[in-house]
Amino acid sequence: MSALAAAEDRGTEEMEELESFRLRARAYIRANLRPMTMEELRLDYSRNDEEAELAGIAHERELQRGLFDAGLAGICFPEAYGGQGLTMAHQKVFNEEIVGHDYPRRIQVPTFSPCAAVILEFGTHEQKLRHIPAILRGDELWMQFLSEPSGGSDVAGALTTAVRDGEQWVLNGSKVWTTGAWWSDWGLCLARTNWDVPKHRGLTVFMLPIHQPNVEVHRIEMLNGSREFCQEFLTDVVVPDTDRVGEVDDGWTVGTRWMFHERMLFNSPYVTEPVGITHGSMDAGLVATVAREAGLLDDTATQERIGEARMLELVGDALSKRISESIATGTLSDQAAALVRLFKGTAQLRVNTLVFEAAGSAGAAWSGDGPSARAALNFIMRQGGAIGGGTLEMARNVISERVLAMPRERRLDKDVPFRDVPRGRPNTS
Amino acid sequence: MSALAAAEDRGTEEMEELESFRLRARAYIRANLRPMTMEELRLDYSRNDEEAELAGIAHERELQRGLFDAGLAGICFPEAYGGQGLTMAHQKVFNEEIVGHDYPRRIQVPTFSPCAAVILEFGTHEQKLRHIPAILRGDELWMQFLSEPSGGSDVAGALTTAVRDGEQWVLNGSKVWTTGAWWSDWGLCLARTNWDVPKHRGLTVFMLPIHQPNVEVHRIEMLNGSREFCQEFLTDVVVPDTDRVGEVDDGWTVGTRWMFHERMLFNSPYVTEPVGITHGSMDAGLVATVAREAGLLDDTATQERIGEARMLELVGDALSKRISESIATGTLSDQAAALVRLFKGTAQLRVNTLVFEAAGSAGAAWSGDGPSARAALNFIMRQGGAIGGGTLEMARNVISERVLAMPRERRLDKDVPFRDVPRGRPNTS
Amino acid sequence: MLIAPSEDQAIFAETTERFLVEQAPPDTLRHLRDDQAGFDRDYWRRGAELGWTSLLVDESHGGGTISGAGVVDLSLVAYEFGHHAAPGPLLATNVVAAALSEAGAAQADVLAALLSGECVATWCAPRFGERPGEWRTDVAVESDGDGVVLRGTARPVEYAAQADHFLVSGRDGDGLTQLLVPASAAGVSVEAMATVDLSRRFGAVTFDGVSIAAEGLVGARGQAAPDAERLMRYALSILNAEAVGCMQSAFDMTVEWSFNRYSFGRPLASYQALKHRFADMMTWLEGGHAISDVACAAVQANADNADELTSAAKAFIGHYGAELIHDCVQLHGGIGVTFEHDLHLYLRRLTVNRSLAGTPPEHLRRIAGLLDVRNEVAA
Amino acid sequence: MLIAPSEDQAIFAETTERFLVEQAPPDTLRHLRDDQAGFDRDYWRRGAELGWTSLLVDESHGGGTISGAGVVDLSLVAYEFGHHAAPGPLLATNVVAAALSEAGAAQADVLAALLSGECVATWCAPRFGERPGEWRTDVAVESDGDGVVLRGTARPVEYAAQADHFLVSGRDGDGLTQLLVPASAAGVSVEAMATVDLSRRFGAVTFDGVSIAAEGLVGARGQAAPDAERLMRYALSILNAEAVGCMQSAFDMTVEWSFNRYSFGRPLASYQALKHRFADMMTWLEGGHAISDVACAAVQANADNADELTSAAKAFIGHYGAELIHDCVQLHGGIGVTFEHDLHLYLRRLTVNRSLAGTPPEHLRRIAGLLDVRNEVAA
Repeated sequence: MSALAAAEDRGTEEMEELESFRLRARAYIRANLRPMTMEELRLDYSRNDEEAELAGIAHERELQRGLFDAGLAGICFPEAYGGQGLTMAHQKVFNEEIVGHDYPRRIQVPTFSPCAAVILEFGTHEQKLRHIPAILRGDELWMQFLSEPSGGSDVAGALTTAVRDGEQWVLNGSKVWTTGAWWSDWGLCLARTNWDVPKHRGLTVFMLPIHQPNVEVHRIEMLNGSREFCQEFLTDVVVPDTDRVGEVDDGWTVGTRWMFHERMLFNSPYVTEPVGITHGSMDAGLVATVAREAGLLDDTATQERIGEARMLELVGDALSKRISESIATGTLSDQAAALVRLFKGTAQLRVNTLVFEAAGSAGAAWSGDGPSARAALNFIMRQGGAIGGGTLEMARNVISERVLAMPRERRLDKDVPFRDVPRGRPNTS
Repeated sequence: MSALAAAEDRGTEEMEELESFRLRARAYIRANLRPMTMEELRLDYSRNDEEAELAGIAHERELQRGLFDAGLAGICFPEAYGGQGLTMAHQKVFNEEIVGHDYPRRIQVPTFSPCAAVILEFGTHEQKLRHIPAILRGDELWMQFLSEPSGGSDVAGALTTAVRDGEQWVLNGSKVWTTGAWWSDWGLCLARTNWDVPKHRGLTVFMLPIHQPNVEVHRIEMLNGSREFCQEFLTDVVVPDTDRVGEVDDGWTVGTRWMFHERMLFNSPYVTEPVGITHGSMDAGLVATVAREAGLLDDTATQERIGEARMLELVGDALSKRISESIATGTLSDQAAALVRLFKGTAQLRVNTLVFEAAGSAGAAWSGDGPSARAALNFIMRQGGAIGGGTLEMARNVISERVLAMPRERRLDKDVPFRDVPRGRPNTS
Repeated sequence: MLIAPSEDQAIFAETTERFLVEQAPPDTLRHLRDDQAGFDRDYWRRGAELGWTSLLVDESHGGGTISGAGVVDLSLVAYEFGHHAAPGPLLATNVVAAALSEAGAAQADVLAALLSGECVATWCAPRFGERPGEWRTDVAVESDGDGVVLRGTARPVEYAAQADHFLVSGRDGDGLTQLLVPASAAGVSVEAMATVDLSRRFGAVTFDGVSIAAEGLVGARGQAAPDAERLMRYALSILNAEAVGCMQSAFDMTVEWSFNRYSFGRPLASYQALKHRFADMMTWLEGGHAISDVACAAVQANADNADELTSAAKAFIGHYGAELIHDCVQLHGGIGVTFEHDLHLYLRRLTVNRSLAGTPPEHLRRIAGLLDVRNEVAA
Repeated sequence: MLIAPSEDQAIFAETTERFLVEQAPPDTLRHLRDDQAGFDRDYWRRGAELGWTSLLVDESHGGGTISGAGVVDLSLVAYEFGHHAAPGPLLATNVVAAALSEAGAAQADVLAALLSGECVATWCAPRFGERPGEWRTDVAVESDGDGVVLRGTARPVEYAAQADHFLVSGRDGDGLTQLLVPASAAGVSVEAMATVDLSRRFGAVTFDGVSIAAEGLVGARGQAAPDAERLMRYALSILNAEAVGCMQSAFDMTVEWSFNRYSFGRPLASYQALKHRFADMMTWLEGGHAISDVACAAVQANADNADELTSAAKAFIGHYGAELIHDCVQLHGGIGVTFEHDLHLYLRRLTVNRSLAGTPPEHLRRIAGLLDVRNEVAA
């Protein structure tokens, strides 16, 4: 049931007016959530302070519980499952009022969307009753068990296998690129249940608790030292059939909507997102900071670098706004979001390079923990933002094929049983 | 017959020693060919001075005749056809001695190679007797009738059609991108003789005089004002079967070698090429010249632009040398020449852009005919060098598929009669 | 261009587009290369009737907008100008008309003639100085009795040889002074300059001791730096919107071409290497639209970040616009670099816009300068 | 690397490569992150036995080359160092050994210990000045009785905390003076600096009134600018060849990956958009090889254009090398940005080389400066 439908269900006459909702939200926020700047709100995973991260998570669970108790959690979720049954407009009001205050940042995505959104759309009544209120109370944090080491951009090519055994399923395989699986509670998992049909027709979605002996969570170290991502190894994980989401072998119907909710990201009606917050800010200002340290601020080449970084940031923001509006007004399909993805991903690369160039010789070696250190680490990690969240190559495919309607790439994984799809170089020895 | 084979035919005992050849060449050159700087030798087609160009051509014919009479023309062509029957080593000596002197620049390529080279390789004895001495005397200037308006990078997709009529053929169609067809004598023409077989199996090569009523030569104006290229319209052009080169429908056997000779370009044993001359020089020095005019020479950003242009030029030269040596020693196949093509084509684009950036506001409007004018015209014509002589896209295909052995692109023009190959968007109206 | 123009704006833009399609098709543009003026006076008068000249002029002075946001409305016309590489002194006339209107309908007769399209004026603009708010010009204004005298040369000046009046922003002591100088004034001479655009004309205007009476002043002496700032914003808004129009035309032509042109039995649009370049181009195109619109809106609102946004737009569109059209040329192959093709009409227009009123590198430095000023203010 | 090394050169390079494959495999390199020195002294002694330290030293001083062209031979070792991201003070030791040898075996005992690998030295190098031939340094040399006293800090200094001796190029009036300073001298202190390379170590070396007797001088006082020029050429030759080795490793790994990795039922190598990027990468790689070799040959020959070529090589390899390896990371996807993968070993090495001894932008300006000087000479 969509957020809109939920609201209509209830009938508009009983729905809380926007202005009264605004005042109620404002009062709660001012009384309970401490003021925080955008800078403070930005998550920095490169610190690797495990204790601080766990404390942060515990704190966010409390904040979420407070919102739940105050009738401000799950604004667009149905009342039947603990939500407020209000509209996207109410969520927008909340997004305006929350600006400049602490809020449960980490558990918006992927817990509320896509995970809760998918459960709301495809779960049984029992499943929803069990999980949605728990999610809205901050009791359950969810992760997407979607990408696989073998899969790259091809999420529907999942090799993690679920085999039916009476009223339960046994899962084996590996998932990767889950943020903070080590402190999360549940995973929404795409698995292959049929190898004898074409790729998209043999998938099924399951829910499973992460903290169990048969799930081993391994934290991955990235090039900048961050350990935000995890890989999970599933060995004979038993999942009751009642924890299946959607029909058997029909997981791609779920998956398609799952992908949709993922594309919506922070524009989702299920997600709280302070107005004006930027994700993965380009840090264009770092060019000047670093150049000042290097004593290069006066040269015109550095000034061009400072200006270029700021230009890319401004154009990125303008483009983001334009494409959101175009999608909202139906001028462009939601696939056009790939334009923003591509622009910002490319711009981020360039900004990281400009920062590094501005650092001069400090790029080779530096003292202390300041901007120069960030310049160098961001440079070697430069491609991270062009890979995570869908590669720029996939964005280019989407733009050319879905937005410009150019002929699709030839795929050798269509119309053949998945087990016959080539998955690696044939042995030539 | 290859140059080497020609030399061996003759027997090494009678062959002129390299040193005596050098002295003979030097004596003739100093006595007969006036000193010219590299700069003077560079051809500038943007002037569009028709009279001067015709005078230049007439002068080159005379120079070539002088060389012929002195026994210095066609160094690697067999003596039987008016050449000297010497070796590539002799040609290299000549290339060293000619440095700093006038020589017949325009008629090296495509007259001696690929045209004469192809005739030498595939022509009948009679054809060779008729044309090679005439070419070596400077009496016949040849052009390649190869590319077609519809063809782009796909030269084997020729639509120009030759239909047999007894002992002659009737040609209809259009060829394009011939340099100076308006002052040339003969065309080597690839035509389709069979539409009912796959693309490469229905082609035949012909020789035809350009100055005849049924060939209309149209000069094309380029964006920088140059009119060096022509398009030809062939209407019922009659060619006797005796002017066919190679077998009927076997034109691609000829074509493959033709392409090889084209790739060899100035490295061909049939071509005189002063050592150290640069073709389509990158004009890296123009960045500084233009910046000086614009008063921007002192800023570090401009200095980076000057340095970048010079760097690209130096790397281009080093790469060119490395790849030539690698091909010569067999470390790389001759297809690796595409690396130089791609590098220089890309570098040239970049240099033209750097020059234009250095020109500052003079890029919008300028006075006089100086470097700023060149900066602006080179900028709007920037892609010329990335298209002419084979697009950079084709170079990238060659490098990935032929040098790195990556899978070839799927082609829809294989194994089907050429008439059934899709040649344009189906009518959807 | 705007994603959601009002109905009036849409009609306005469409009317202009229809007029340009009819009056300035590609073949006409190619012929304008040999036309000394580059545009026809009657064509210009008819454009003025469509509303091309009134948008920055106050209603009380005979002007008027479509939506109340004149800069935005004008950007719609400019976009169509770029979209069709149209001839005519759109920038020159509008900037001068704005200056006269904002000075309280100074020289009301000239303003009226500009509005009707009877008369053409152009701006001898200053160049950006070292730091934001600073200006350079090679024309000096000195006192001369009750009036002033002008000395120096301005270049490049758009439609210099075609203009009936020059709005001069000249150095006057430490400040700038704005004056309106008739082209017929004694001591004024114009030397033509060359350009790559087929229809636009430029010249160097020399003021060899030109005497101008006090009535020729547009605003107070030495106080015109803020005017220059404002006029420059208008000029940049027009240049940017035009350039985005050029990008759109080139992109559309090339997408169409990629579907129609077959190579090795397949349309170009089926080659992934080219598809990915189209994807890049589309981000640049949409980025160009986005930043141009945002900047025009900021200029209209006289927002604090109007300079930063116009400079970002100018630098982005100048650089990526040229890259986009060049790549369109590349994808067309040989035909794309010939005079008989239409693609270069947009390349020429964009190339000139790119270098006018500050090149992309200059605007990048300006952005850095503006950030610097902001940090100093904050510190 | 050379297209056609001599047989001896080929054997020499191969011996080094075999040694590195065995002694410094990727897992060992990852562990070196936690090793304070970054390399093992015994490993280094064994490398010295293979000839790593003798190539720039005259035979009469105990050195020796493979081919007679020591710089070229050393570039073969450096290439293998980059190819395997190998640890050890290759640059530091060779540059100091060259300086001592060229000064007529000054400090013969130290030179002998460098040659045998018993001892490690490093160069406190000056930085490029405004114009070619000018140098900057923050270490000052002043007279002090018969000897001199040093004051100031040099940074970044490679293997500063591991070195037994520092070769210091210090400012001495209008010129430079070269000295050899024992790490144990009173007043010398080293502060460790951070870097992205896993095995290399850097530090800031402070000379707080360090007194050095006249015997510590390497060459005449105030006359060391040409020495600095020469040593810098050696340093750049090593950095460039190493970086090309990194490019080659990353490229080879990624080509291999593109054949093995399947997406949507096809190998990555079958996607044209990726194929075209491999083509671009291969031109950069071959361009890197070509310019590095040409520059090393010019340094060896002490050619007029040696500075221009080394700078072109440094700028090209620094910029395009980083672009190449970054694109290799991109083509690997997520696994390419993880510590457990090997690709970043080469990225780290190249990134540091890129920024040492002049960043690409600095070298571009140096090329412009050299052109300027040449034009002045010509004029």
